[in-house]
Amino acid sequence: SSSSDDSSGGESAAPAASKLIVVITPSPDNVFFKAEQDAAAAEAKKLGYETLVLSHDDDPTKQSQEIDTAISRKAAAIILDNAGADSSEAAIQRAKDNKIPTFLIDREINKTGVAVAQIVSNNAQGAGLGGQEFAKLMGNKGEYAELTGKATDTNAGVRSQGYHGILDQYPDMKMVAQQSANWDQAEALQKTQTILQAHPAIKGIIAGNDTMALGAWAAVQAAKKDIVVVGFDGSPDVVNSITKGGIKATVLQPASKISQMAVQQADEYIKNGKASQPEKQSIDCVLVNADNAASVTDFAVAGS
Amino acid sequence: MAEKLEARDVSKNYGGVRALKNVTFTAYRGKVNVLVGENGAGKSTLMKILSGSEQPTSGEIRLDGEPVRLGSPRDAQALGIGIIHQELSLFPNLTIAENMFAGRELRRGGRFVDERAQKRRTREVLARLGQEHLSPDTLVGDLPIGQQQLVEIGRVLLTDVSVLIMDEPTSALSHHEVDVLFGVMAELREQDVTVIYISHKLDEFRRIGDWVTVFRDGSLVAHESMSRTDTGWIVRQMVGRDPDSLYTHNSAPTGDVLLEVRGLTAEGPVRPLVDDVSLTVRAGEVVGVYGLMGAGRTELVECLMGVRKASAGTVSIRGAEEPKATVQARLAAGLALVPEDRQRDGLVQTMSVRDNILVSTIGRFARTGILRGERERRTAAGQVKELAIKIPGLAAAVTSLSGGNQQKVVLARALLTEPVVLLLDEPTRGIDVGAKAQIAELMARLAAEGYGVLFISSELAEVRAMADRVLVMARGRITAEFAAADVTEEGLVAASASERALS
Amino acid sequence: MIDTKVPAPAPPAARGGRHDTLARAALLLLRGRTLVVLVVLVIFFSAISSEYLTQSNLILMTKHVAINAILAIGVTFVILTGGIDLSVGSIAGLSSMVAGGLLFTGLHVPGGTVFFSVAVVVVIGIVVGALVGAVNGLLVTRFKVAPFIATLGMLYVARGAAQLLSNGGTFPDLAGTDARGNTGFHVIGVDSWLGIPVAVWIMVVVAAGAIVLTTKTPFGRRIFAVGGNERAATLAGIRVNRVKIAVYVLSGCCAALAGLLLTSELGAAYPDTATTYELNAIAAAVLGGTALAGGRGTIVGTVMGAFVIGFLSDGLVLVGVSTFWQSVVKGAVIVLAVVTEQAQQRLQSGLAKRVA
Amino acid sequence: MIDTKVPAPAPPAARGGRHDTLARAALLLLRGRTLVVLVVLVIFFSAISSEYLTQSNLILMTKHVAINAILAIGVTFVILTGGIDLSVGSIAGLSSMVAGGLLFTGLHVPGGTVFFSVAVVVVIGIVVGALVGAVNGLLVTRFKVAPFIATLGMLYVARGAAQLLSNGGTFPDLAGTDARGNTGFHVIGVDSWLGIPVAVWIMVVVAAGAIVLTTKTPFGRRIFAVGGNERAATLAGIRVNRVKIAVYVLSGCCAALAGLLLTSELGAAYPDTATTYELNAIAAAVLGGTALAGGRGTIVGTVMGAFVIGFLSDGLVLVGVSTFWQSVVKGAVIVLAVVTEQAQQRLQSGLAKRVA
Ligand SMILES: Nc1ncnc2c1ncn2[C@@H]1O[C@H](COP(=O)(O)OP(=O)(O)OP(=O)(O)O)[C@@H](O)[C@H]1O
Ligand SMILES: Nc1ncnc2c1ncn2[C@@H]1O[C@H](COP(=O)(O)OP(=O)(O)OP(=O)(O)O)[C@@H](O)[C@H]1O
Ligand SMILES: [Mg+2]
Ligand SMILES: [Mg+2]
Repeated sequence: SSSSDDSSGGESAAPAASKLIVVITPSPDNVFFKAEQDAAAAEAKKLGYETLVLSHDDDPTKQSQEIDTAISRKAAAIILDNAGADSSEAAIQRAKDNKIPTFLIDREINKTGVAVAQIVSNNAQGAGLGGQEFAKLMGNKGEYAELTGKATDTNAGVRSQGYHGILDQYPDMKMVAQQSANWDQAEALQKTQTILQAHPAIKGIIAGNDTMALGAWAAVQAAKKDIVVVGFDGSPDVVNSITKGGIKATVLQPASKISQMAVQQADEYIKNGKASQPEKQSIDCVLVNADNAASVTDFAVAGS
Repeated sequence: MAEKLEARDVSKNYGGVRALKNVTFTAYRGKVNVLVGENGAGKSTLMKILSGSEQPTSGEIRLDGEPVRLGSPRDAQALGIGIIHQELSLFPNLTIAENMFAGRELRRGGRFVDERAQKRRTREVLARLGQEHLSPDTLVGDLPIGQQQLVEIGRVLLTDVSVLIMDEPTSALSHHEVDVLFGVMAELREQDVTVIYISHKLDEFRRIGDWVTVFRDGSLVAHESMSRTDTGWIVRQMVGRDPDSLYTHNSAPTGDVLLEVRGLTAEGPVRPLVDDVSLTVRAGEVVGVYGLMGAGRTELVECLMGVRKASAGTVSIRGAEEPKATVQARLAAGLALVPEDRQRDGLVQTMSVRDNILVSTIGRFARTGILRGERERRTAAGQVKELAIKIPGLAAAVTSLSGGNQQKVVLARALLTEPVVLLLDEPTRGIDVGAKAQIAELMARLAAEGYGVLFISSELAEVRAMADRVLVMARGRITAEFAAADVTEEGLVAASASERALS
Repeated sequence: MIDTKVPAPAPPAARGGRHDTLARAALLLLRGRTLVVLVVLVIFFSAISSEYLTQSNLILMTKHVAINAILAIGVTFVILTGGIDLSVGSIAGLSSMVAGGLLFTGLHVPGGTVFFSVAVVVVIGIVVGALVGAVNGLLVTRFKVAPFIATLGMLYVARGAAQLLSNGGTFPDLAGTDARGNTGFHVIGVDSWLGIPVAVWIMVVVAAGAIVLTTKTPFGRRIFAVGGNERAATLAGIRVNRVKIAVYVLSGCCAALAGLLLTSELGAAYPDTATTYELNAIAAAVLGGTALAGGRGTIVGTVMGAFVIGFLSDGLVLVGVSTFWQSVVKGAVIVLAVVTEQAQQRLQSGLAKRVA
Repeated sequence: MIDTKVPAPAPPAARGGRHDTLARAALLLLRGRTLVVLVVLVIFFSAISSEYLTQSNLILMTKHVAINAILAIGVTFVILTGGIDLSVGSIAGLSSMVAGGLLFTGLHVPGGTVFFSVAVVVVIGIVVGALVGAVNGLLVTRFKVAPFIATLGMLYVARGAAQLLSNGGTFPDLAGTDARGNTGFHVIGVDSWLGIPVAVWIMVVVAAGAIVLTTKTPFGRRIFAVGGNERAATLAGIRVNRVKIAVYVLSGCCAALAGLLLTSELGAAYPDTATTYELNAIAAAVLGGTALAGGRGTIVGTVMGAFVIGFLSDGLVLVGVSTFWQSVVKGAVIVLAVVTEQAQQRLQSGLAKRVA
């Protein structure tokens, strides 16, 4: 794309004095982000960098303050899983103004030319896969419910749209309830239980991420019902559940791979002063179901 | 004679309680109008109505002959009616100067508080009340209750009032301060200010009052020029019987030493609050502790009770030393304290009369851990009857009682702990003559039953009448000791101003 | 914060009257305070959705209420003494993670890994809650830290500890194995007895115990005395510090129990369990008439408050209200319920006057 | 909750003494209370990281402090009257969204869309905060709802309203255009003046105003009077309800201002702005010596408290402490700071005695 030019442009970045890479992600109490952090930190160490690993807890303000910290520590690069597509821009721009390149992972922002790279799993494509599998598992018909993520999170919207891009094509599939469970397991459990009260004929539940899928599955089990549950992320717990025949499918995002790519590209940028790849890089997601669950470890499908 | 402020046919109901029944009361211009009556007679209620903080259920108020509406304290203030409330209404977190001008600050440049002027005028008022040594910057919460009362008085003196209501302003004042206050009242009378004055201290108000009005049970029973009355008449109107046996004097033979205090000392910010105090109380003995405000008597009993830390000294009860000095240990050893400030230290305002009476001894009413309601009720009812506490019911909120009855509730609680020595800090403060007599009788009875009683009082007449032996305290030390027979007013006054400890 | 908003209860009727049976009945109804709000909610939602007033939904909603009710009962003890406990959500999270860790990975000791039976794990979980509560109590009494601050600090510390236990991870499977002798954790959160979820039974037992404790024991009286006037309580010979430590311990135990129920129901322990639940618990207590200044309140009221909040949240989900509106409506109902209660109390004391 | 923990300051020294210059100096130092904690923090972190005590980092940290300090100043007004305001985070979010919406999408009126200049938008944002504060105040005074509950309800309502304004979305670009005449929003949150961020200047102005208001004006005295003894304040003719409404309005204004600064700094408005910031604001006030029972506290103390919290958080981030440990350390420091203060105060009154 055109945008990679102005970020790599004339500024012949003097070999950065600092060997510090700052990794900022949402809270690692979600395994997905933990995997992301760990992979990035490991890769950076391998390439000879110091690391500072921070978490913004999905608060753009905290993220902005952490980017300030990266600036004041004169970081060589920032690897960022951002806290909001629109509310992160200013902070990333500030880093850029201070000659610190930012490499986005997992979530995009709505503007190009600010970050050096935006390496994201293709949520729309992944949600399409998830939707397709869900429809298949439901036999293309019946009532279902959707648990969406935190309404203020872009990925919640993208995934929901991806699901509906597929599911709305089936006239016999009817969404009878849609609730946000804010990515939270306990909230997903209680809301699913209530939804099942209101709509006892539900045959499937599709969730915006794996923690909510786990919560929904606990509710389904407690209700002793035969309901298809599909999640998104490919977290070990859900993969494990799939191998046991619990949750039926999830969509794996190659978290570790994305982190590694970002660090490698940062390394090249630091050394050469320009981006080696186009800014927008989209990594396809992989569907995980009973067929391939056994070969999934730590957010990667063996052999893919 | 000009009628200044009138209440016409005023009634006031609190829920089911009829605090005032069709009262018509008149205060005359430029006179000191004294109001007396038993606890709960409705005096404070009428004053609250006249100062706008309560609304009458029916009736009308007239000022200078014109009907007025007193919807709030602000309305009353705007009409020149000021009041000193019975229960102190100060701000413990503010300084004396800030308290004096709270709500009507002096301004500089229209917008800012003129602190300098406030402090200057505060000093003037304090001097007028004989408290020139007090700094206007002292936090009111750090003052003893007597000086707080003076601040409260000073606050009203600062306003331009034509009617000044004083609801028991002297209850915490020493003799000397009362004299100063009376001087101030005389000045006000000169300036044509109408004073309404409530007090339970018969000998005191007779000196200053022009008119006396007697309340009983929510009704006005008598209204007379002071010169045409005598103490006997007033007491007869109040309690409906003859006043001859007001104070029962103890006549029990004394027995073993029950309480022995040696060298008790408690440190204070400037000098020791309690300074090397030694004393004994024997079975069957009523010991009075007299002194001026700030003499450290409250601190003494607080140390005895274990509420305050003593830095030196021993306390023995029934011959056994009690070294732990916690409230529990002292209670168990046989001491019980009825505190001076019942609102702050005595009552649990959120609880009922019954629960307040039983709170110290609640553990006794449980069998296998569960309380037995019937026994609780019976015990509480027994105490209410024994001390003749006037209550609407055992489950009534304790805050709905009149001051004197609240005091009896705290006393009832202390008695239930079956003390050996009862410590009473100003037990008659704010209590009507009838109740005072009862408390005197009670102290005598307890002594006769073999208890020891140590009571604090600032009223000369009272110590003289009720104590077998009087200790005088000044500056934290015991400065004199008198047997009942030897007590003279001059002796007490001289000792309470003394610098020297009794050796 | 001083809260003197809750007016003193009107003095009980002293003398009986004649033609006021009606007033008397109305009075009884109004004494039920929060109950009225609850009834209005139920009527409202069942008018909108036929599923609301079904037996199975009532049971389910009651089960959801159970967690918050147990938390709120614990918090009520603390509030009655004039304190506050902001750390209950974090304590629930911590004990959840302790129990989850013991069930899933066991306890590493020199020479191997020990697994405890479910009963022991539950006891350990509750003891953890009690210990954290004891620390709160010590901070408040011995170190004289304001309860708000002490428990706010603990909110962060306990949550951080919960996260550190698993380094942020989830203990995904708490079913246990026969070989380890630690199966059966699902009993408390998932199973039913006589058609009623075990969690509801537990709530009933906790509430009954708390009612007896507050109204029928000397300890209960002392709680009220400490909350009503601490100085007077001290002078009356009550060991104020002990009472305070005890209420924080009770609150910690209740929080831990709630955390365990939640964990059992989920079948997994994650460190964010019960985040921000403290606000709902305090709201339930205050809705139920507990004064934040201390000294006034009832366990029955608190449980009613928890029912109002729970039945409202579930009702909004059931009828499909959007998340944003849920937030608005929940806030408005909490305030309205209290406003209504004020009006009721005024009406009530008016009636009491007539009856008296 | 009644908080009688903060001991009354020792009576002022009456007479001067001789050999106690040292004690006097120590006393002065201790009067600075929270300052000591702050100094310890700074020494500690600068020993670990050479970046900590650089001019640029200090400026940066102070800018981060500004937001919380402004929120905390507002909350301090409320706490001084004996109330509490849990809704400040939500108010910040709401005014952020209102301002964001006005800048990004404008106001739809019949016949088109109106855009306001940045100054007008900022004023509207603050007015929104004032209005929400007024509602809090009315609930507390006219409807006699306990402040904790009234503002807890508002926490939910205002947050829900903020989300509804954009249906959960973010207003992404607040730069404005020349054509619309609404450029320049970045000035308050991004720009600097004389090398100091504008946000810090704003904090200084707000703090100075608040100090004058609390210590030099009749209104300030009345705030303390109401918090010290509400009944006495009423009897003294103070219009207690007016004072209370005013402090909630002030708190709402401060919250709105903080929200606007945040939004300007981010260059985007999102409905979750400032979620849970209320806890930090209250913690700052209490760390700074404000008593939750009301009547005692200073603005300077509150600002110091905000510095402690901010310098601590930023320090932990700077030296790279893991998220989970950050939580633990933050909680522990909040509690420790208060415990230390207790110890200081005891020491202080001991010294005061010697000096006197
Ligand atoms: N707020 C209230 N609620 C209910 N009853 C009240 C209330 N205030 C006063 N009463 C009742 O009104 C009656 C009159 O009380 P009041 O305080 O006027 O007596 P008083 O003459 O001032 O007594 P004291 O000499 O003890 O001060 C008492 O029976 C008291 O119990
Ligand atoms: N006029 C005063 N000047 C200086 N200090 C005072 C004065 N009055 C009281 N104090 C302080 O208060 C202490 C004790 O006061 P307190 O009023 O409790 O004593 P008391 O003997 O119990 O008097 P009361 O008659 O009020 O019960 C004094 O030792 C002193 O420190
Ligand atoms: Mg009276
Ligand atoms: Mg005294």
